[in-house]
Amino acid sequence: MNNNVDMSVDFGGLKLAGPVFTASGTCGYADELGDFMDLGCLGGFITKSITVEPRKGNPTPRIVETDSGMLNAIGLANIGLDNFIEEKLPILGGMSCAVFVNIAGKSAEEYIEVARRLCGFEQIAGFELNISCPNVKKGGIAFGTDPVQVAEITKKVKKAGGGKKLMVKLSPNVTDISATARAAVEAGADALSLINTFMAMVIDIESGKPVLANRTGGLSGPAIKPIAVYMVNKVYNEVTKGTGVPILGSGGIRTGSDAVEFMMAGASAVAVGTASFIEPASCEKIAAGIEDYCSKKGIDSLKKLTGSLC
Amino acid sequence: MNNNVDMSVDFGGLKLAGPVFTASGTCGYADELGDFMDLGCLGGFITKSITVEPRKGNPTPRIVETDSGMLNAIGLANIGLDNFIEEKLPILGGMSCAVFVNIAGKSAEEYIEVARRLCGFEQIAGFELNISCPNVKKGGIAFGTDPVQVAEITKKVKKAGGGKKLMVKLSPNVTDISATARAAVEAGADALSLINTFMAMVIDIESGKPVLANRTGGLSGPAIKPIAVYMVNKVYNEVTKGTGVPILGSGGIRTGSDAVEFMMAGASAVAVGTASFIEPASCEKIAAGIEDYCSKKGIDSLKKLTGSLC
Amino acid sequence: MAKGSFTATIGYNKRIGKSFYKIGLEFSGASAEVFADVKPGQFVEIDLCHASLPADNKIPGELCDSAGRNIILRRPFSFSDIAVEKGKTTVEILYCTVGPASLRMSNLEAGDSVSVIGPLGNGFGMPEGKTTALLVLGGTGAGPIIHLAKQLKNYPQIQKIAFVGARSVEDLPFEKIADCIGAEGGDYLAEFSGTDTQTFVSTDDGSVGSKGFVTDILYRYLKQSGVERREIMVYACGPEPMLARVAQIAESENIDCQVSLERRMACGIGLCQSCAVECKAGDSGQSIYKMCCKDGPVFDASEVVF
Amino acid sequence: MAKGSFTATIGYNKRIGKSFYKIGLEFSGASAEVFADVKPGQFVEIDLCHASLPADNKIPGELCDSAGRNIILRRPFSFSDIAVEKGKTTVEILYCTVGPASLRMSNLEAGDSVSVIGPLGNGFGMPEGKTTALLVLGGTGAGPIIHLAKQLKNYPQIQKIAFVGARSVEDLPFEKIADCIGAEGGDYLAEFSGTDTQTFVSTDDGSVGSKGFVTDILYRYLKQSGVERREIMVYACGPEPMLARVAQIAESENIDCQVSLERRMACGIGLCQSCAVECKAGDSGQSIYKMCCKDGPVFDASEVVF
Ligand SMILES: Cc1cc2nc3c(=O)[nH]c(=O)nc-3n(C[C@H](O)[C@H](O)[C@H](O)COP(=O)(O)OP(=O)(O)OC[C@H]3O[C@@H](n4cnc5c(N)ncnc54)[C@H](O)[C@@H]3O)c2cc1C
Ligand SMILES: Cc1cc2nc3c(=O)[nH]c(=O)nc-3n(C[C@H](O)[C@H](O)[C@H](O)COP(=O)(O)OP(=O)(O)OC[C@H]3O[C@@H](n4cnc5c(N)ncnc54)[C@H](O)[C@@H]3O)c2cc1C
Ligand SMILES: Cc1cc2nc3c(=O)[nH]c(=O)nc-3n(C[C@H](O)[C@H](O)[C@H](O)COP(=O)(O)O)c2cc1C
Ligand SMILES: Cc1cc2nc3c(=O)[nH]c(=O)nc-3n(C[C@H](O)[C@H](O)[C@H](O)COP(=O)(O)O)c2cc1C
Ligand code: FES
Ligand code: FES
Repeated sequence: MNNNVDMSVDFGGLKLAGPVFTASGTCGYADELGDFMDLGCLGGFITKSITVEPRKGNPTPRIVETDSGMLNAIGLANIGLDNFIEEKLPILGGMSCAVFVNIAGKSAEEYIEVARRLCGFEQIAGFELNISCPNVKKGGIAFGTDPVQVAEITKKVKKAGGGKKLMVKLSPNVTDISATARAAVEAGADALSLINTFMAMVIDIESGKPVLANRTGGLSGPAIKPIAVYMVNKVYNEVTKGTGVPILGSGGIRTGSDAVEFMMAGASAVAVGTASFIEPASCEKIAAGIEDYCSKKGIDSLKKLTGSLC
Repeated sequence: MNNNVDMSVDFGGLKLAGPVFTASGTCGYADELGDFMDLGCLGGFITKSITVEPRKGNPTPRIVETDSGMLNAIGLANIGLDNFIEEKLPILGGMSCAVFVNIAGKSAEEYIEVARRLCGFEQIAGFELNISCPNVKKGGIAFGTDPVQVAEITKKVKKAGGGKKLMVKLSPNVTDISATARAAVEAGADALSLINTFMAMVIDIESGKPVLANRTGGLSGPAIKPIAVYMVNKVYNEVTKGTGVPILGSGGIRTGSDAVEFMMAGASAVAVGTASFIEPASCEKIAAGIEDYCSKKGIDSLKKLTGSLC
Repeated sequence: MAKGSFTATIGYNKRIGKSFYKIGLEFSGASAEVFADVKPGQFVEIDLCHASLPADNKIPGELCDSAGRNIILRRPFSFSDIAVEKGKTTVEILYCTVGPASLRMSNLEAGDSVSVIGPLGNGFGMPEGKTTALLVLGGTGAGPIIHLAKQLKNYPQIQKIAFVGARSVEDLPFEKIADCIGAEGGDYLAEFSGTDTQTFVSTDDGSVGSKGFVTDILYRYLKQSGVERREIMVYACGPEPMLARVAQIAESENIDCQVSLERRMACGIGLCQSCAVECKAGDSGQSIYKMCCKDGPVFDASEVVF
Repeated sequence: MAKGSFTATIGYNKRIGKSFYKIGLEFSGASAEVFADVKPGQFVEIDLCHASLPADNKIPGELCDSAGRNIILRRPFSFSDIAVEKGKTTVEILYCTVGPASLRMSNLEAGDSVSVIGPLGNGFGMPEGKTTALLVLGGTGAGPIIHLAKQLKNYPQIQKIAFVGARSVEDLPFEKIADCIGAEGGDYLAEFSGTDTQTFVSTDDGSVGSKGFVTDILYRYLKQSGVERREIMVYACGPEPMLARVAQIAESENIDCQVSLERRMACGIGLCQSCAVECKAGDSGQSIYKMCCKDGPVFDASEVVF
């Protein structure tokens, strides 16, 4: 550890101990990761998407690997709001970092219900609004591609969520991500999270069928990184710069250098998903990498890194 | 060669000797490839984008490699219409496959001008309309994301192009690629070509600047393949199936198996770009791979492969 | 026995058939202890992303296209044997080259090192209170079953019989086969020698052993066997259709049965929920998904929805 | 000498400094003939995508993050030497580990094979009609210049002087340096011995040779030299700022000068237009882009816009 770099992040008014988050749906409930790294390295932890009712998720196969990436169609499998409150909230209470609960649903009402029921719990710092999941038939991505709907649902959940921070997770499957970003910010989002996965498909040519039982899935991993960096930079320049609304950047981050790229492009913090599957200590290594970089470059605070791209 | 597979393709009324095209901007003027393979393996050859005036293209660096992909920002460098007619058309006349001239421009008038001037040449089978190039400031991608503009330019160029086949190349940087596909088909496109590259960026964290002189570039290569397969399948199901309008599928095709995936998804033929850089004989190997696959599976005609996904 | 992320050194890596190999992973220091008491059916996740591909002319034609895929995920492999010395534990994996990762694995040489996460999963339960253990295996399902057979030497009073199936003789992942098959009282397979296990072999094409499915010889055996059903434990590992049939036989005969399942796994440690196994939710007629990597890979056959 | 796609066998691959290596690529059969008469400055495109990375602990810290990138493109490398035997041609490449491909290259072993496209590019023009050849090199620019020095043995009547620059002594890509530097009449570098080439070394930090830029010693040499300017040919290879300064000196002194340029190349054979070099379009004051891979990599210094 280098003591000369201030690794804390002001995340839309929330003080984080560090810039690295676990990405939704990729880190269980943190307990599994404890065997591989010190969870104290995390700035934030984002849960798997929670819906009002428990969801079994999609049949198997749910994943398939592609060149430098993977498709997933888990289908928002989760234990449902009641079980979450009973079984998982207590575990999350023990975490030292900011906990965000990722919310998904089939209708605006469902999103609101989850936010309303959870807003009283202290151990929750905020919500991440998943309006960009490509793996559910109804809802999900439909909300995420239309700026009008993005604004509407953001407003409603913000209101239902009491004083909790609201982060809106944007879909990259759009013509202009600045349009949905702007809609969310103007509707009161405290932070933006980008990007979610790309709609994609892999075909098994032996059987002539899609590999995934769900037919399509969301592409994540290093393959999408350059598109994600571009989108973060675009939204930073066109929407958030100067507003104080932070961006949580994600999409293929595997190393400290990758994270620095996202921060230069405009992210205040980064989320790590697929990389944790390959190396369960990724978050810790990435945090250390960012610190190393700053220390070598004489950057004493992460604020100076965000948006520093010339 | 297996004589039991009919490798010819009915491509919107054009009879092709095989299903493999070179993708625009990735195979020079074919002469370079002749050192590495028998050009007779090609079903079609697509030229680099041609504009009315010569274009120098972007400053260097113009490319950067990413995980399983690459970004390019060549900037439509080309010798211009006059020089093309004088120097390159004679070479292309010697080719046995169908030659498509890829057209780009800053305004509808420029596209029309190129089509008008070239429509009299016998050695040209058709045009590929590049309304999806992410590397030019004006025009290009702007035309490609708005269905109304897509329809308009398709109509105009179709009219200007005499009897030549018109293939419209779609941008993947859209919320719903079926919308632009439908616009092109309804406006009279004889074929669709998808996909072009994704807007993307790579940052050099040592210098804090984008690697590419143009800042952003288009992502191609195996990294994008699963998104491309998804988009081809979507357009096939939602737009072209039953219309007789063929799809030229591309995006990360490297092997015969990749090509079969695209054809099952709905492509009648495939274009090979980035793979030719790695292996200049890619087109030949891919064509042989498709034939092998068909022969093993007892598929006697490529028509049966197109859209055969269960 | 806490799981973790470790570096293993390749002790050996030898080809034992058309596309089968045995690789020895050596662990020393703290990891030697961690791996000293792995159970049959448990597995490791190996990072093969930065290993080299075999030379083009050594890649089987049907794998050429997929071989070049740039992989990013680890791969799960279970054990076929274990040797514990002082300060050093060697686990053996029996594997088959089927794609980019296993091809890279086949190109590793003694002395190379790989990153390994493990030991993972639950492993087979021991046949406590049983008199007979029936081992059913197909293809690369051989690994964990061979490991199990070796472990069952600790139960000398139990009768052990292995039923080994494959499409054809060359799909049998054993070092010595053809010349010793068909001896009195069953077939002989080197891997089961010394484990006091009788073996019966079947191949779909009859190229060795009896012709037909391995589940057919299991079924015939049970039909003529007088052993009390509740004294038998069936262990099975292999292709899912084979496991489904074994589970069906076990259910109809009222025999306890454990099956080891495979799923595409992104993480192997419970992070991603990619390895869903559909299981019966009590007697409700409904089903839930359990995770193959954490709740399995060994499941009680009666709980799995095949 | 038609270019093509060939398989080369690694003859040797040895480390010669902090991060420099020399690798020998052996060609036999038809390819031996193709490569028998390569010119200094020409290059090959090597496919290193499926070679293995060195073990983690052998990767320099600053390359750890980029090392894991899944590469898909070939890499261009020029030659530092060539040896022609009957039926076998060995070309040598002097290279530096700077990223994922060169790290993989450093892990190749004798007997491994790689796919190679070449020979590519134009190469240096010979100093016909000259009396003096000045060779200027920085960093890995050493390779083609060493190759050139060896070729210039065919011009015994010409005086050859090499100016060698680097940031520091450990950035000099030579096998024997420190103990022999500073001998009478210039510095001694093993690679230039036997080529009848006098050498002068400079380092930015003065750790060996004279302190300063290599272009300073070139400039000083020219200032005190009485050789007719039109009898001199300057050859330069190295970092672009060094080449720009060399070009400037050559222009101001009215000396013929050839520079070998590097660009990021996707194909190396003229397909992609990625390797643009800005060149003067006659005297119009305008510029055009030439392609480094086809029109170069060696350019007349006077035509390049630096
Ligand atoms: C718990 C567990 C234990 C295993 N133990 C062994 C073992 O001891 N020996 C052995 O040879 N293999 C074992 N496997 C299978 C092994 O993990 C795969 O063969 C390997 O991942 C293939 O990787 P690849 O890149 O070579 O091929 P890929 O290209 O990944 O796969 C090749 C083919 O196999 C299929 N496939 C890949 N992974 C799986 C999977 N997990 N389940 C079902 N189908 C799959 C794919 O559909 C594809 O057609 C085990 C799998 C699991 C889940
Ligand atoms: C004609 C030609 C001949 C060459 N000959 C040699 C040689 O003899 N020996 C040798 O060591 N190297 C040579 N190079 C450079 C060599 O190609 C690169 O070092 C190699 O591609 C690096 O690959 P990598 O994956 O290890 O690193 P990368 O990650 O690809 O690159 C590492 C760093 O080098 C920079 N870089 C990469 N390629 C280039 C390039 N072409 N031009 C400028 N900067 C680049 C990148 O910006 C990056 O910062 C030559 C290049 C060319 C164009
Ligand atoms: C297996 C898997 C499950 C995921 N589940 C969710 C989810 O439940 N909710 C959500 O908002 N995003 C989910 N995501 C998306 C990730 O949070 C992340 O946005 C995306 O994977 C890009 O980051 P990466 O490339 O680092 O993985 C999931 C991703 C993966 C790979
Ligand atoms: C270096 C390069 C140059 C390209 N130039 C053009 C072009 O001039 N016009 C065009 O329509 N597409 C151009 N493309 C896009 C390709 O034709 C193709 O659509 C895309 O690269 C996806 O296919 P691939 O992954 O097989 O490369 C270019 C792509 C590359 C990599
Ligand atoms: S493989 Fe990730 S949860 Fe089982
Ligand atoms: S590298 Fe492709 S044209 Fe030069």
